[in-house]
Amino acid sequence: MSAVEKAAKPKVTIIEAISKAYQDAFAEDPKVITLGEDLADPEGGGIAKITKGLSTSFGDDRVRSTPISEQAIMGAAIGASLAGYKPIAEIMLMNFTTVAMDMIVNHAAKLRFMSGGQTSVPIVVRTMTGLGFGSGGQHCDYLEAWFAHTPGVKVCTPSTPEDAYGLLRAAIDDPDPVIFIENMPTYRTPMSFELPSSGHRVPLGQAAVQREGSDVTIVTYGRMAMLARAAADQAAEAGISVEVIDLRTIAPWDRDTVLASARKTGRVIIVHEAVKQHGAGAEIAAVIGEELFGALKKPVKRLGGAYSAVPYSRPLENAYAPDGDSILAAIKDIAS
Amino acid sequence: MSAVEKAAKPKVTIIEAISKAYQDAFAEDPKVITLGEDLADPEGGGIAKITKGLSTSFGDDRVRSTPISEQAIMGAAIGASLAGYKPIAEIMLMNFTTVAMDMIVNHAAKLRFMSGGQTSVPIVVRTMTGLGFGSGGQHCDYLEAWFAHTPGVKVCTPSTPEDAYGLLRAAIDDPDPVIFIENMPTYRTPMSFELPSSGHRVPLGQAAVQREGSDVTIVTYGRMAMLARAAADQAAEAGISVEVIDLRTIAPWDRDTVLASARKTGRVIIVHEAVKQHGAGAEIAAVIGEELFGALKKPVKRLGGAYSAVPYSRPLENAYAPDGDSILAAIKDIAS
Amino acid sequence: MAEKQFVADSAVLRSIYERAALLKANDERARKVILSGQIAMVYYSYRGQEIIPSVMGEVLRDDDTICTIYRGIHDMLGKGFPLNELWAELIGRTTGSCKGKGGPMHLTYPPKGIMVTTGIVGSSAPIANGLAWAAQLDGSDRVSVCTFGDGASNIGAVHEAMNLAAVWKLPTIFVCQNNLFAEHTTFEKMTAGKNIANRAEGYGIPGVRVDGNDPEAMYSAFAEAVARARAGEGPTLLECMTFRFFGHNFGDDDSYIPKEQKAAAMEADPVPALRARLIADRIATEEELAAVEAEIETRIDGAIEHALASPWPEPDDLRFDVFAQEIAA
Amino acid sequence: MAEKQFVADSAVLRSIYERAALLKANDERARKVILSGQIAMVYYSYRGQEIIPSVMGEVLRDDDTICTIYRGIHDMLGKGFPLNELWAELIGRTTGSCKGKGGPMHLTYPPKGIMVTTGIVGSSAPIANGLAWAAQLDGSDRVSVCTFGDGASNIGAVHEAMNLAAVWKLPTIFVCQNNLFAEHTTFEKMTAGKNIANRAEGYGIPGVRVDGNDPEAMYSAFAEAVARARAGEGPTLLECMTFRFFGHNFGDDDSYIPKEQKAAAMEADPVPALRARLIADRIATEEELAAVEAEIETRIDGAIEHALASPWPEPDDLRFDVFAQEIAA
Ligand SMILES: Cc1ncc(C[n+]2csc(CCOP(=O)(O)OP(=O)(O)O)c2C)c(N)n1
Ligand SMILES: Cc1ncc(C[n+]2csc(CCOP(=O)(O)OP(=O)(O)O)c2C)c(N)n1
Ligand SMILES: [Mg+2]
Ligand SMILES: [Mg+2]
Repeated sequence: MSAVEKAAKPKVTIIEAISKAYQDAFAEDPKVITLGEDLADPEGGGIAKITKGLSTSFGDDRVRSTPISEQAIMGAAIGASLAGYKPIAEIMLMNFTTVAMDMIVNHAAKLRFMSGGQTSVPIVVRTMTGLGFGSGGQHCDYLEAWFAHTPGVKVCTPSTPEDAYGLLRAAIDDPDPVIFIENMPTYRTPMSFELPSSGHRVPLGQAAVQREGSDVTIVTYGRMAMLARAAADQAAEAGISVEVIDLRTIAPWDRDTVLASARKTGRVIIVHEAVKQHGAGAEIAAVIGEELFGALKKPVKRLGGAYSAVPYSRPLENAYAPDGDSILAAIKDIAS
Repeated sequence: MSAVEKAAKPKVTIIEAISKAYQDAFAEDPKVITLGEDLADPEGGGIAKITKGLSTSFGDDRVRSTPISEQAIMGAAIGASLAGYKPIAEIMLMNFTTVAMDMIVNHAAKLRFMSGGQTSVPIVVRTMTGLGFGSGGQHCDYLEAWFAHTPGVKVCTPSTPEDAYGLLRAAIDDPDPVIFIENMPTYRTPMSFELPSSGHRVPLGQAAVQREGSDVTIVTYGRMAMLARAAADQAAEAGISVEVIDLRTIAPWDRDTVLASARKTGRVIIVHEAVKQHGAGAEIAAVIGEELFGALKKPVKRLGGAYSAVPYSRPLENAYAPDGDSILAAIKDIAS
Repeated sequence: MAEKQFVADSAVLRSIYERAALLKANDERARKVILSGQIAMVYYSYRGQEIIPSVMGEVLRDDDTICTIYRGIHDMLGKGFPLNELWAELIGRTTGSCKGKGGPMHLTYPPKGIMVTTGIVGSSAPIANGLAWAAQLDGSDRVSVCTFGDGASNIGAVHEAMNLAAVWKLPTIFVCQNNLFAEHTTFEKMTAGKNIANRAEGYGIPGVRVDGNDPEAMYSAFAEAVARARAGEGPTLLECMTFRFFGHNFGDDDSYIPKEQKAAAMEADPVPALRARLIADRIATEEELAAVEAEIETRIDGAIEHALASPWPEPDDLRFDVFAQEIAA
Repeated sequence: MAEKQFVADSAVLRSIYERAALLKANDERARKVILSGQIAMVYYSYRGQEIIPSVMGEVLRDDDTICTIYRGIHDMLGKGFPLNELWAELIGRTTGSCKGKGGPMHLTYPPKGIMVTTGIVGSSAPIANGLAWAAQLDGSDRVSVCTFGDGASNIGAVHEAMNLAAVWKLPTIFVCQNNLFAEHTTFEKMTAGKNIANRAEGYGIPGVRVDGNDPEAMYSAFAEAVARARAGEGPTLLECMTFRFFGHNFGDDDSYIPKEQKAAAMEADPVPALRARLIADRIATEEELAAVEAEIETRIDGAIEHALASPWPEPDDLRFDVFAQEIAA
């Protein structure tokens, strides 16, 4: 168990933390509203039941189930935000953001700039994804690099219940559009956190050094951060001291924290589930290369999803993304 | 004038080469078809008149103007390709691909894989973009990095009439989906090329060393390749020998050619108009960092679009993307 | 074209039943093997919706194509997807039609015209138009069918596709299987307007709401749509009323479905109803149908056995089928 | 609600004319300064379509919002966009409403409810719904208008938006300005169905085709839609028939428009027609109107002068307005 996991007694999971963030935000700010497929209570409070109880507590006006119309969902969120509301739009799975890309990229991301700052779009796009359920090619993509390449939107994803709460609250508070990515396979991972207090925030753009170390730096986020923490524990047994940085916010990412650690260890591994080529790891590796030229002991290593659609069959799905073994192997390799 | 420009007498522009590629492909292969907004002759043969004459010569069945329905356009292209046709779908401007991302990314890119190779999607998505017309935030984006991050699609863009012809013909021949990006501002740039013969092909995945040099390598594509060639000429006057590599195909990109040149010069500048952060340059820089660790003389430099929406006002638009001056300055800086 | 022309005679009704029996048995088996833990997979039961695809399979030719959705195994079996390749794909083996790469949501079998199975709501429609365009270009009278749900009728892609099919007079048949729910949301809550069929008028094409559980009504409506399409008269939108008995997907807590509504629907289960009708009308005997059903069980047994005995793919297989050319190792 | 209720009386007609005269003069001036080379910009003339937004401006309040498109300066001027901020933005100066960052395709002016101008066909519609939802949440009777073209009616976003507005009973008014062309493609060629208004029925909302060049008909239809929306009775789709005189955008070779069609439309120019009517019906005198028009020219002169005298933005401005917080240099 890593330092992070050891901190407190088991109390809350990521999915509970997300629900709690909704509850608290709705209770504290009447401008917070939400919409998405099946979200309201007559529809069961969402496919993961994250918003269960919300429409009953806060009314049908603020919590709305929608038709299957992702463009209409995003448009409604954008429009309401222009009028001073703080909508959380759920685009159920990240692959379905492809249907709403015009709204997100050409509109949400740009309206502040194109209006010269007259309007702003303080929305959160909550979206789920995740490997491991055998759902195949159209339900498990990680598209954070697309959004990170889009000026005007921020992107974040948690790997602990505390961060899930704190990032979501910060995203809701933020005056600009934020893509909040949830890893379904981590929803119920047992972790030892107390229920965060309603004041808890994780500032966007701040990474967490979840484990300190001196030999190797791992830069990662989401489910991969969990695996990296475990791999770091294993590496410690082999005498390798690994620092694990969970970016938490992928755009804008925390260059200072990453560069400081990279400078210290001289060995960097970047890990994400998204396709390796042109993934967010490329930007991070490129910046490290620019900023720490000549200061690294080894070339930056990147681990990412395979260059294929997500496959269905179990052995293929298992081989698709980095796992504990491949992370540990990379640690041993770079430390050698 | 660079070596490339000097080769022949003025004969053909990029836009003419693209038109010619259409004409020849339609004449040679009855399976080649095309669809898009305003493409047929009653509608004037497209907004840039690239397909002018085509529907008259080859019939309304093969050349179809469409409603403004990018999802329907892409779907029709995909479906026809599943039945053995080779559709060229025009998504007028690259920003409008956002409306059709589901079709391109979840379907065109994945159907071969998800069907275990039973079906394939040999389509070309032709799309235009370009800064410099004062069209503001929603008409000039460069989104090649998104597609490069998508396994199953190839991405290419020409910077000479010969390549425009040869790449488009190769894209049409290709058994898989290809995004073919056209830079509107380069359509009519006077260049000295003969009309390519109908057999001319530029294999996808092969970069062109458009100018040899020994001090600095510039890796670029599209309009920026034109500027890089000119900047290289200017640098030569200052005694700096610059090698200009036009990738031509951005995914999959030609690692061998780039790495060989980078190894030779030890100094690499990557230039594209797309937003610098998480742009295609990040992947190239990351790979160079991995492969040529310790072998470079200077950190890789990346020049790209600013981190904002494309601005309207002329001085802002001028400042937005790299230009001849900023490329030359980067050359001088890295060579120093 | 007179609607009366398309009447399901006794032989057709019997054949529809035989298909429906296969579909029903296969769904029951799928839920059984998942429940028993023998096989793990994402599964969207279509139980209750069997008549629609059985009729489609009856009317369509092998060269007619279909684009369907995650809840589409009934459509595929109706169209002739072979059981061995189906089950092997469902459990991710190399002998599956997609070599295990696609899985239950992306089943494909071109020899029977099963061209696309999509997990993205509404996306079957625009692609079906392309197959229809190809038929026009080929000068063939084959038709292109897309199926989708009631929920899908509210997504942009379906609207765009219907308009394009109408202006291009494509031989596309839009089959909306209205099972009254989209995940947990009722049809009425998310779909404005009297019904979905009605939207066809906005595109100037025929739109028909039909009882999709009534084999004769369904046959008449679908055969007419196909005949129109084959004759070059363009697309039709069919809204086929039906119900899914077992919630959105396997494991779904279907408490959002009013108990009485579900009970009434199951009470009116269209497959046994058709069976009873065949016997009552002396179109088939109890013994004959029992024999058909027993043979179906045997075939399913064989397919599952074959699937389970088949090899798993290797990680290296990820390099193939991304492009025609393999990806470098 | 009885349609008769909404009648444009003399004062209203006169006010509509004054708006239309401003719109017409501004368009003429824009084309003139571009043609003369004095100002360079992307420009989508709306000449011929003035009555629609003049009526809208007449009926709407400042707190009612509008989402419009690249061809939308008429909509904005109708709604009260100030000329100085308009012209300065058109030529990219810091005194422009968007500080020169948006330009002609993205003009925005929230004080008059001009919230979004989009260059993406159809995208005004989904966003307008959000503004309408906010009105509902606020308990306000303000309405949300989106305008779009005939071509836009075929894109998915518009369909999704109309369905959502209908199921949520939003105070959204969908104003389709059917000018018979989308770029170079005729309305009939790309749009299936009898007309666009008709599609409303598929969503169970009122759909009205109206002569958008007839101020009285337009007023009656639009005012009724607004009244319905204010009363909580939900959305309306208006298809306003009109014509654009000068092709798709400035410099467009409009040879795809049949000469006679264009000539007839220009012959029926609705702005001078309304002017003549006001005089014939003694609602205004020639002198009064000439004075109004002269004053408009003076205001436009002043706005252009102000714009030309205003400073250009600096490259460093790119760091601002991406986020609320500035981007590091
Ligand atoms: C674009 C998109 N949005 C959301 C989903 C998630 N989703 C999967 S099935 C479904 C309900 C579809 O309902 P319907 O169209 O009625 O088909 P049914 O499942 O009832 O057969 C939803 C919302 C999706 N797959 N694609
Ligand atoms: C999604 C999208 N596709 C294509 C275009 C290119 N385009 C700009 S205007 C236009 C025609 C729109 O016609 P219509 O909706 O009738 O409006 P009008 O220009 O006639 O006012 C097209 C196709 C676009 N801007 N957005
Ligand atoms: Mg349904
Ligand atoms: Mg129009």
